[in-house]
Amino acid sequence: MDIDTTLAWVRGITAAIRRDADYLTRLDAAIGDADHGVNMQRGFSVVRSTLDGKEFSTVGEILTKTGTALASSVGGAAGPLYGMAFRAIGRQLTEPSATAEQLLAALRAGLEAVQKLGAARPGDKTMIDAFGPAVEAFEKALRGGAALGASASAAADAAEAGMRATIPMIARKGRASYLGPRSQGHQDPGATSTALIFRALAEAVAP
Amino acid sequence: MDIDTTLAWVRGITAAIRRDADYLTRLDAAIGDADHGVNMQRGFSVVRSTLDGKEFSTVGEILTKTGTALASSVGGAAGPLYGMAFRAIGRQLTEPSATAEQLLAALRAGLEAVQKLGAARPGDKTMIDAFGPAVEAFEKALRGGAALGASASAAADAAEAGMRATIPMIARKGRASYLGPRSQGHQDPGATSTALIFRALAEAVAP
Amino acid sequence: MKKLIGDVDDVVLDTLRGMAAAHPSLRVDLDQRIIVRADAPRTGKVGLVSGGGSGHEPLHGGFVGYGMLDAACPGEVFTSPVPDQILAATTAASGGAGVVHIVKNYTGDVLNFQMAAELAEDEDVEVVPVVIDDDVAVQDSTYTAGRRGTGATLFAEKTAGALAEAGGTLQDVAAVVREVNERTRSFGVALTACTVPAAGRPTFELGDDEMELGIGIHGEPGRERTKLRPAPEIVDVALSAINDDMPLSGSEVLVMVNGMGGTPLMELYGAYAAAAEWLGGHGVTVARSLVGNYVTSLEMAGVMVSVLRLTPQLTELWDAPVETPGLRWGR
Amino acid sequence: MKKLIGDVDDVVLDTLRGMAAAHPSLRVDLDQRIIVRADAPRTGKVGLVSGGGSGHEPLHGGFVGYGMLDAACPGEVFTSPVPDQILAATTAASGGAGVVHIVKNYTGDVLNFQMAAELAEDEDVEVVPVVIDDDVAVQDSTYTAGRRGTGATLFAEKTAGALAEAGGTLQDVAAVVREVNERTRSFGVALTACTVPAAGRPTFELGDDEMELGIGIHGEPGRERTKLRPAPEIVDVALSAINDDMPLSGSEVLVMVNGMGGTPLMELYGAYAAAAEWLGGHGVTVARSLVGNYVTSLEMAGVMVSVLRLTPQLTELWDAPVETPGLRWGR
Ligand SMILES: Nc1ncnc2c1ncn2[C@@H]1O[C@H](COP(=O)(O)OP(=O)(O)O)[C@@H](O)[C@H]1O
Ligand SMILES: Nc1ncnc2c1ncn2[C@@H]1O[C@H](COP(=O)(O)OP(=O)(O)O)[C@@H](O)[C@H]1O
Ligand SMILES: [Mg+2]
Ligand SMILES: [Mg+2]
Ligand SMILES: [Mg+2]
Ligand SMILES: [Mg+2]
Repeated sequence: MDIDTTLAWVRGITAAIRRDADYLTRLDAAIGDADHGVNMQRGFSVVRSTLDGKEFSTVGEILTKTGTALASSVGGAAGPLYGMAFRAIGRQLTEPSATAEQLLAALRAGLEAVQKLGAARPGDKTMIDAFGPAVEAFEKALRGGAALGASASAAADAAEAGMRATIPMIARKGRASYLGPRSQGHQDPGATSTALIFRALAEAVAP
Repeated sequence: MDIDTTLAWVRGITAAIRRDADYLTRLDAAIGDADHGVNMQRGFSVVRSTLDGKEFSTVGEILTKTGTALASSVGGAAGPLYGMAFRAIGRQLTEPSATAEQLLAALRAGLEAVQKLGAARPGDKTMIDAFGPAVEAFEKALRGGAALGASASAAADAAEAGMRATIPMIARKGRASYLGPRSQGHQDPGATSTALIFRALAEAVAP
Repeated sequence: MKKLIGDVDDVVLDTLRGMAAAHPSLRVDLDQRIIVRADAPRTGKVGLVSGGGSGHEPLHGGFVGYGMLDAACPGEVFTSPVPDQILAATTAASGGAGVVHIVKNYTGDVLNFQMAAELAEDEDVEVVPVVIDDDVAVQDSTYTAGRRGTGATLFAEKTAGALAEAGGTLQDVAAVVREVNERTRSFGVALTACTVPAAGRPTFELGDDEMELGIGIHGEPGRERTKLRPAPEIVDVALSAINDDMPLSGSEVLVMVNGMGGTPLMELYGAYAAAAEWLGGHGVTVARSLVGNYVTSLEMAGVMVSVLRLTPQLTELWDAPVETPGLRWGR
Repeated sequence: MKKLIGDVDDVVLDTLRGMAAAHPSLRVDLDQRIIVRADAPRTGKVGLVSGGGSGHEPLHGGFVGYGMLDAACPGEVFTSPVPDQILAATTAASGGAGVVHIVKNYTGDVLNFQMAAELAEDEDVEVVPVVIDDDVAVQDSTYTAGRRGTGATLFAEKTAGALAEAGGTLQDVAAVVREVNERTRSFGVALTACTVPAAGRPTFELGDDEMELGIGIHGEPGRERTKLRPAPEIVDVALSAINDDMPLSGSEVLVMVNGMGGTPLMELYGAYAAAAEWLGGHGVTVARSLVGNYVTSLEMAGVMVSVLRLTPQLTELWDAPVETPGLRWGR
């Protein structure tokens, strides 16, 4: 993964979020406060203007700046969580390009940052439930001999499966937790945006 | 018209207002503030408890008390107008029974009280537009040799015609006047309650 | 109808019970249905009384207290009070120096206050009624009921209340009410209708993309229905109507951006921003302002803009201390 | 969506512009999106900062001023502010004696304030964050996000603000916030949903005869949906839930009957009457009360009841003078 691919990833997320902002907001309306799509769209439009026209010498620089921009513009729960995740990912990738192995370690660091900050556990119906399976699947594919493209594609599939798996869960973190059992039957908005992020990665690194 | 007929008249109005309260309020919602039926119903229920179980020695006493009760309980524009009208009517009828001629004079005094207080003129889309024609028709029938029952019946017919004639009028008095030309096409609630009052009179004095 | 109420016939009574429980500085008479300053009547002080239909809270009961009204008489929802009730408020407010009635120009209010004034004269209380008619949305003509009384009522209650508190005479206090009325214009807009509890359904129907221009405060329809517009355009309509009737350029003004009850404060501040910009752009100096829900129409969404061309005396009276549930500063 | 707004993306900015224009006693920074006392920072005074999503007006910006907050940082509608913004408010409020952050317990608020506190430490501003979580509608457990912060926020801002104004130390001011939070319980009910401007549609759908029990202040659905009930029953549900969690009998309390934004004052007083009766019947002395729209959810119709078990010190701090756009007495 080089600088161009990384920029393509971030652009891909930006486009996907813009396309699905309304959907994310509607998911959040059902079990939250109807702002997740609006928040993410605002955040990624700040990311775009932060990155636009800049030159970068490492992959990590792009992702750290993305994280900083998200943290300072998204607000809500998702802002610090995604902000810290991208910053953690970026901090691992200190060269102009990254290997699949390095990317895996970075993604794992991102997941850990979310878990450290948000204290959510698998099954709590949060972005963790897409993020975790995605990292697992990425690792499994890589260990199984897959290339970067196929590993990222496996991660995206797993993120989407994890996202759908949030539907029957009872939320125990974030705003949806206030609904208790009434949160069942609804897909978690944060897990959904996480799935978009992994799908954009798979598309950016596709051979 | 004796004391029993007079009590029957007031009871008849009370019943008619209760039956049509919602209709009056709906008419008032269209061009006013949606309270005419509620106001009139409250007023006549106070009238009833004021009159209930009392003995009366003159027809006028009943109607004066009715007016006082209305003035002190209806509120809005209709309260003072109907209050003063019934008081004016009552003040004319100082005996245990009233002739058709005496009743005509009393109704005319009632009409004048409304006109004096409210300063509305015929065609302004108010209760005057039912009250005026009713008094005219009563007089015309009486002069033409009709008995009390037939005269009151003519008055009720005229009040209803006058009530319907308010539909195309542009209101120039009361709350409906704020609507200007938009008040056209709606029947005036006060004219409608006046028509109920005259119909109740016709029924009470029917032979 | 979705309302936080108990028995629909007792809404006014329940409001009064709540005010009685919440405000020890007020004396609330549940039988007479009047709200009186606990220290009224004050010998030698001109009494200030206002009232009208309920549903405009905090007007009028919320404006009873030091530096404002001595007594208020709330009628049924959107229905003027009855003469006996107005008389009771007048007597409670009377300290021997006469009582000013602040009456909004609606047929019902005018007639009932008129009857009450006659009853008060019988009891040797001198009453000077002043009618408020500041609403430019209504054509003023001798052949109509004339303009409605809206936002100027609050301005009059505050300034005249300050003068009465300072020992003003009956004629002077009444003169301030008249002056404020002459120098104030208001214009209101509704985004939704409201529902009188006893009626149970909205007073008018508005499409999802419609609004009413030139509404009063009784849930009656306005003078024109238009497509919903952005706040700055709505404010422009209101201020232009006011300015056409009473040119504002060069004046120092008090501006109220008043919510009709169902519009959140957030939106009212946005509307105020537009109003301040409009006025600045038209050579008007905003010396004082008030943003919030003060003269309402139940849960109606919408806004009313009121502008008072100040004089030094009126500014001073406006700034004087006031201590009521609905308006308080300086003590 | 029927709102009195201009560009949907600028609603928060327009609100801030309106507040700036209306309140010369405040300094509003439109770039940083913070609202600061004009006289801040005051050397040696503990700074008091709060913030959260917009849409709860007058909370928090309307509570900036003498005797209450030094600065507020409003996020987008229902979205917590971002760390840079909270940092800017913290710096503006810092007079060298440290700053207390009053943080409502929502994941977003807690995380963003936490990041801001770290940034502030980097700039040598000592920050003590206190989290408010008074909402008994939410199950409190280490396995959940815990209780939400609602009405206690206002109580904490007022009392801690009074102590800071009187020269209280950083630890003492923070301790009052904690004490108020521990002694307060709240429970809210919605009769209608509300619409986040950027979302354009209501946050939930409620039938004409339904209501939501146990709502928060972010337009999120409550814990249970029931048939619409009369106000006294709604108040009973709220006070019973509070009383179950924090027995009230024998206490002196401060009660707030708070409108969610779309419920008229008239109805709130009716609800307060029911609350006062309930409390009296359960051996609780209502020493202080507040009835009105203070901690809102845009135009949501509904009510939140908050009860604070007073101590003599808290009563004194509550009574101390305050001069903010949203709460004012004593000066
Ligand atoms: N403690 C947490 N750990 C991980 N993810 C969380 C946590 N709390 C919330 N989230 C995620 O954040 C999403 C909501 O984000 P958003 O709507 O932008 O913020 P807010 O809830 O503050 O309005 C949820 O759908 C969930 O996936
Ligand atoms: N000046 C007037 N003269 C005669 N009748 C009037 C006048 N003003 C109003 N009315 C009558 O009163 C009726 C409205 O009564 P009501 O709804 O009870 O009072 P309000 O208008 O104060 O709500 C109108 O329909 C009209 O017939
Ligand atoms: Mg959300
Ligand atoms: Mg009416
Ligand atoms: Mg009326
Ligand atoms: Mg949010």
